[in-house]
Amino acid sequence: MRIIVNGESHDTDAGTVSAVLAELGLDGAIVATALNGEFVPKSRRPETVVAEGDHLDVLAPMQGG
Amino acid sequence: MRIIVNGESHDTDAGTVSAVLAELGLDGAIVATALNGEFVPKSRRPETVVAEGDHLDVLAPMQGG
Amino acid sequence: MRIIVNGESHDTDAGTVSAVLAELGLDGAIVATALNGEFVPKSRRPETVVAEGDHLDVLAPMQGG
Amino acid sequence: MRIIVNGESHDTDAGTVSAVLAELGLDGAIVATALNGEFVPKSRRPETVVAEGDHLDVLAPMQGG
Amino acid sequence: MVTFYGVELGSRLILGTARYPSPAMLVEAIRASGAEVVTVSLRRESGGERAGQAFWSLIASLGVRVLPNTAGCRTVKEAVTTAQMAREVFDTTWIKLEVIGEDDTLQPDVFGLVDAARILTAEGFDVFPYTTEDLVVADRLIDAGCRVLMPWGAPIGSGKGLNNPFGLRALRAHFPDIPLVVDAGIGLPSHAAHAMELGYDAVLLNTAVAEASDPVRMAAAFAKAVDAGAIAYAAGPMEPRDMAMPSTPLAGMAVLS
Amino acid sequence: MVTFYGVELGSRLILGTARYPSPAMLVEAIRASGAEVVTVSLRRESGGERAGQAFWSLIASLGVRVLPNTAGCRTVKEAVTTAQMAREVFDTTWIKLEVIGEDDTLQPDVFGLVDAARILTAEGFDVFPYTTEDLVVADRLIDAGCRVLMPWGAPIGSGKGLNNPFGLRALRAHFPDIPLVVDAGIGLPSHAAHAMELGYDAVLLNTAVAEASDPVRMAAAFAKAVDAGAIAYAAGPMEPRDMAMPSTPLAGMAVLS
Amino acid sequence: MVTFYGVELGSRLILGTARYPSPAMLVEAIRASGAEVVTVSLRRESGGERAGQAFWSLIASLGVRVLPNTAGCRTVKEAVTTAQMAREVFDTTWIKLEVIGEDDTLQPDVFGLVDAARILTAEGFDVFPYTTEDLVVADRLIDAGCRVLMPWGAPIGSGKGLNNPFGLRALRAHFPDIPLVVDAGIGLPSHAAHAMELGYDAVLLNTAVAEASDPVRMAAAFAKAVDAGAIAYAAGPMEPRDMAMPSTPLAGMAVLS
Amino acid sequence: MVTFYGVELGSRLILGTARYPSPAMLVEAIRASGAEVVTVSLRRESGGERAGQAFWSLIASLGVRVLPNTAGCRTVKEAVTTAQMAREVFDTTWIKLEVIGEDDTLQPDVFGLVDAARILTAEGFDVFPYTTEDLVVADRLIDAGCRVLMPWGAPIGSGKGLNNPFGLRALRAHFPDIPLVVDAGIGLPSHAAHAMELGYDAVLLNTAVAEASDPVRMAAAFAKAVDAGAIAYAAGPMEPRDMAMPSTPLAGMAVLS
Repeated sequence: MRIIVNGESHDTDAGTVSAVLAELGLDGAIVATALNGEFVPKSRRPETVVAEGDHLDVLAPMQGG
Repeated sequence: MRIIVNGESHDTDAGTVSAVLAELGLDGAIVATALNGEFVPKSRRPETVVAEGDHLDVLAPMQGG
Repeated sequence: MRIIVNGESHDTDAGTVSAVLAELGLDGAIVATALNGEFVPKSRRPETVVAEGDHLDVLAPMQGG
Repeated sequence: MRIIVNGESHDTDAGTVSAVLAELGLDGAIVATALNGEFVPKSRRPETVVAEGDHLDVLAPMQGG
Repeated sequence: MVTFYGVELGSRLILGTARYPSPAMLVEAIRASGAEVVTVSLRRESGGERAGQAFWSLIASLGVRVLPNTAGCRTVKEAVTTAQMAREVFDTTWIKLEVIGEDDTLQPDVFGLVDAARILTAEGFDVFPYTTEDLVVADRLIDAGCRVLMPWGAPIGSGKGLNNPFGLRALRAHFPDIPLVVDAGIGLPSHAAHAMELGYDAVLLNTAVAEASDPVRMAAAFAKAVDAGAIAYAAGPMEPRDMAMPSTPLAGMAVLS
Repeated sequence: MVTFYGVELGSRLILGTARYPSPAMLVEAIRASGAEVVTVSLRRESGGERAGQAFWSLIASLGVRVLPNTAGCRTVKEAVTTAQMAREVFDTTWIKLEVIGEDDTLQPDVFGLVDAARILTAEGFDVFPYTTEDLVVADRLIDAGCRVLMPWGAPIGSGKGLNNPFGLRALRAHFPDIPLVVDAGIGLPSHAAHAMELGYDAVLLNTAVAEASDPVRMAAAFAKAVDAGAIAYAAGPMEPRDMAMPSTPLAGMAVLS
Repeated sequence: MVTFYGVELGSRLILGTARYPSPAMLVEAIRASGAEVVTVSLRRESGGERAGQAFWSLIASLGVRVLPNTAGCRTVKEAVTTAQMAREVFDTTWIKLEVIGEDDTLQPDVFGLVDAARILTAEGFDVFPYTTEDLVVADRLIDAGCRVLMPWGAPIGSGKGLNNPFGLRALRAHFPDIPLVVDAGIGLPSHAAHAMELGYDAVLLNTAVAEASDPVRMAAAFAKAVDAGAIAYAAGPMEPRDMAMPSTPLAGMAVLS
Repeated sequence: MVTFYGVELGSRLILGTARYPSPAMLVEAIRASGAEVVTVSLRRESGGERAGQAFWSLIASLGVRVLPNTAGCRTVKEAVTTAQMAREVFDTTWIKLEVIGEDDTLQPDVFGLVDAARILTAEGFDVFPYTTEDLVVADRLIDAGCRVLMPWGAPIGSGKGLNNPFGLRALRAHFPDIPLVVDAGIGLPSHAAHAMELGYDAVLLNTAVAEASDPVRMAAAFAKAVDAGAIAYAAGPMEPRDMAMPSTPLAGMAVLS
């Protein structure tokens, strides 16, 4: 199915946020996730289902003022 | 009965806002009235009943910045 | 002979400041004169002799701040 | 005779700046001297004669901004 | 010429009516100021004094437009009720909306201000909000229906002038089409001229005139200063230069030494 | 009303005549400014152009008093000779004495200035020295016979306004009886009003008017600003307050909530 | 010593981590600043670059406390979700809350700010709100549970310093017991010292260090300036005087002329 | 590192020794300031008190260099004689040359200053003239042999800071190679930092430290502020911007709403 990851279209067979992260090679990474604008805590990523057209944001630490 | 007019206790037999103004000698005056914090338009003064303990404010034009 | 008028070399047969002004077509003009840095009043122009190499300044009114 | 030391009248038998300093108990002190407004270097105090009515200033280090 | 809620005015000075040495002085000052709009207020009237009646007949005789205020109101409800009463008494939809949030600086409560502005515009008032230079608050007030904004220059009655020219300049830049009035804090004509040079449409002041040694002459001074600033803004001021430039051309200078 | 060397003037604005887009614009600007005194200069005249003759007939037609300057002079001798020539050409004992000490800021050479002032007053000139806010220099100039002082606000043509209000205020305080004119650096009407609010007697400017997009309107703006500041100074401004004071009395406020 | 939400800090300088020429320069600048708290942000991570991972290991190695921001958020929801994500990633309850209301000046949206602050404090966050000098907004933020306030000095990245010292002073006077941090707009050490002399508890800056020609030395300069201002405030500065006083006693002066 | 007449100094702060609550406090303040040069004076000594002897042994014990002043002198002769006496007593060719021209503002008499400077340099003194920001006076002082200039920031003891930053900046720009010291008027560390950020080489102050509630801590504050400003000047500050720039890059921002 097609979802939007960090604003870009992404083809995936993964069913959960955790699985998508794994696909992205970010499973080990220090990141935070939000699905359709709602924060998804790390603990809930395995059980959080991703559906067609969902927007997933994967954010990591960055410089800031 | 006792009502509060412009913050001061006032004994009255008047039953309406109009009647109270007359008592105060302000019936002809250019004033605006509020009963218990609600504006009472001139047109509605005759029918607006004043009850024991009501707060009546009678305001007139004044210098302002 | 050669003199310097307003910073520029000038050939003249005139012997006085008045005569030089006449040559320049400025005899009637509203100007003030200085010879070698000294003010020459209008009244003294006829008797003020101009010599080879002298510097004559002829100034007129101008915009100023 | 009478001289003025630091603005105040002073009776003295001393004939030189050095002698006056000694009288004042300032011979050992770190001071500079001026007689009638002229600086008198330390080396010249013994030979510098004080006369009736002279003004002697004896200055020492002080706080300054 | 400035336009507030469809009303064209020749004078860009709005004058307050409080704190004058005498009613006569007030009248003279208003005349000297050339103001076409003066601010007024509402206060409790007692049958005995009837001070308000006397004041009102005085103002009514001047043929100026009045802008009633809600001075001293600290809540939305107070401000709204005061505005409703003012509309009846002064027979105008114009209201200078003050919702005071802090007693020392008398600064606006921008939260209450926006709420009250929304209610009053819905009731058909033409709201002149006394606000800060905050751009976001300005946006909210315009959303609420305000078509004039009156940011403060400095605290009411302080006479300090323009405490934040940068903020006032940014407000002007972001709202080129909304009439902007510097309200409060102005102490000297040069402050008023400065506000107008920033591109403001008008100035509202009271204490600087009323508490001058000679209020009438001071009113005249402010009238001139406001004109001066407005004309200068329209006339396109020179750009300041950091290094000096001779104002007298040096070409053709004599060499006299 | 200000008096320079016994001459009473109604206008407190002295206007320069340089740098205008056209002679016509210059004439209109002078008229709009209400100035009764304009500054002029002397430059080399060529028989061909005779530019000076044309300029002079223009100015002569306006019926204003002229204040010739010694602009660009860098030595006492240059300044003195220029003043002598100016007196003859313009038939006035008035001279705006400039002895420039530095090319970028065009600041006065206060040493040369005092020497030239002494020579010229001895020769019967009425000297208007372009000086700094230095109190000691002011003293020397007065000793030299100057009865007007013209401290700069900022470098000539910079339009920066008053770079040192403290110094200008101190100068006013120390010489209460000498006419003081802020000369140079003024860019906006609010600067001119500020100078007058400090108690100055007049303002001299040129570039701020001549280089405005619309010099004529800007001249009118400055006329109003100078009046405004002068009237305000006479009218006794309020004292600024650090903490706010309500301009609307709170006594008798309604309690509506 | 300043305390934010129960955490005592020796340094009163909070440093941003953005816009440095290189990561190495960033690390050196943080060390030179002596900052014990640095601000960080969250951005989208791609599997390829993993830029965030590298940055984070860099910061983690420094042993400084991080203050994550919600920079660029324009709505309450964005800010709240970003804060929630930041808490998980950075493992801290501290959040620098930015709700931007205007793109050019990047000024706070004080309405969204208060709402977001209320939500986040309810969720257990320690909120550091980026706000204005508005006293009423400050009241609302404190009601919402904020125990630190961070008013701007000037627009983010402008380097203009303190645009409204009067407002900042009033804020300090009205909230003597709340830690106050000037956040944004500071361009020079003298600006930072000035903020501290006003009685502020700390200063947060980024661009002034990151965009200096030599960020590391500039970081050291700000460290000293912040200390200087804080010490001066505690040491009780002299009162400025309008007229001069001799600093050298004149008693006992010689008379040598 | 700054060099005055061939003497390299690590500290850019010169401290006055007058007006301290006690000699002990003076000693501590000097130590806390890190100053390597302190100013001293000469006054009449009486055989009884011998106050000067005590003071001198105190200073001598600190191992700092002294800069004697001619404070209070109003004529060239007074200043020259005082300088001659100071050279003998303090055994130094350094002299802070003050020729005071006006009693209230204690401003320099620039005429007497230049004359005295010429005489003293001819006698082998290293003159540190207390002057104004006047560029032409600066030129004359350099012609007279001065290799350091000390323009005032504001009147001595006023604590007003820098009354004319434009003038001080121009002085720096025109004399890039002469050590410049802001002497007098500084009241707060931010003033001192500002002076150094303008590119000045050092700051001389007294009252701001001596009359602080805690002179010793204030001395430490100024030491840091002077360093901060000097380092910042060398580190190349950012250019201030009129419009705001985000300090956090927006690229890669999440869209969470």
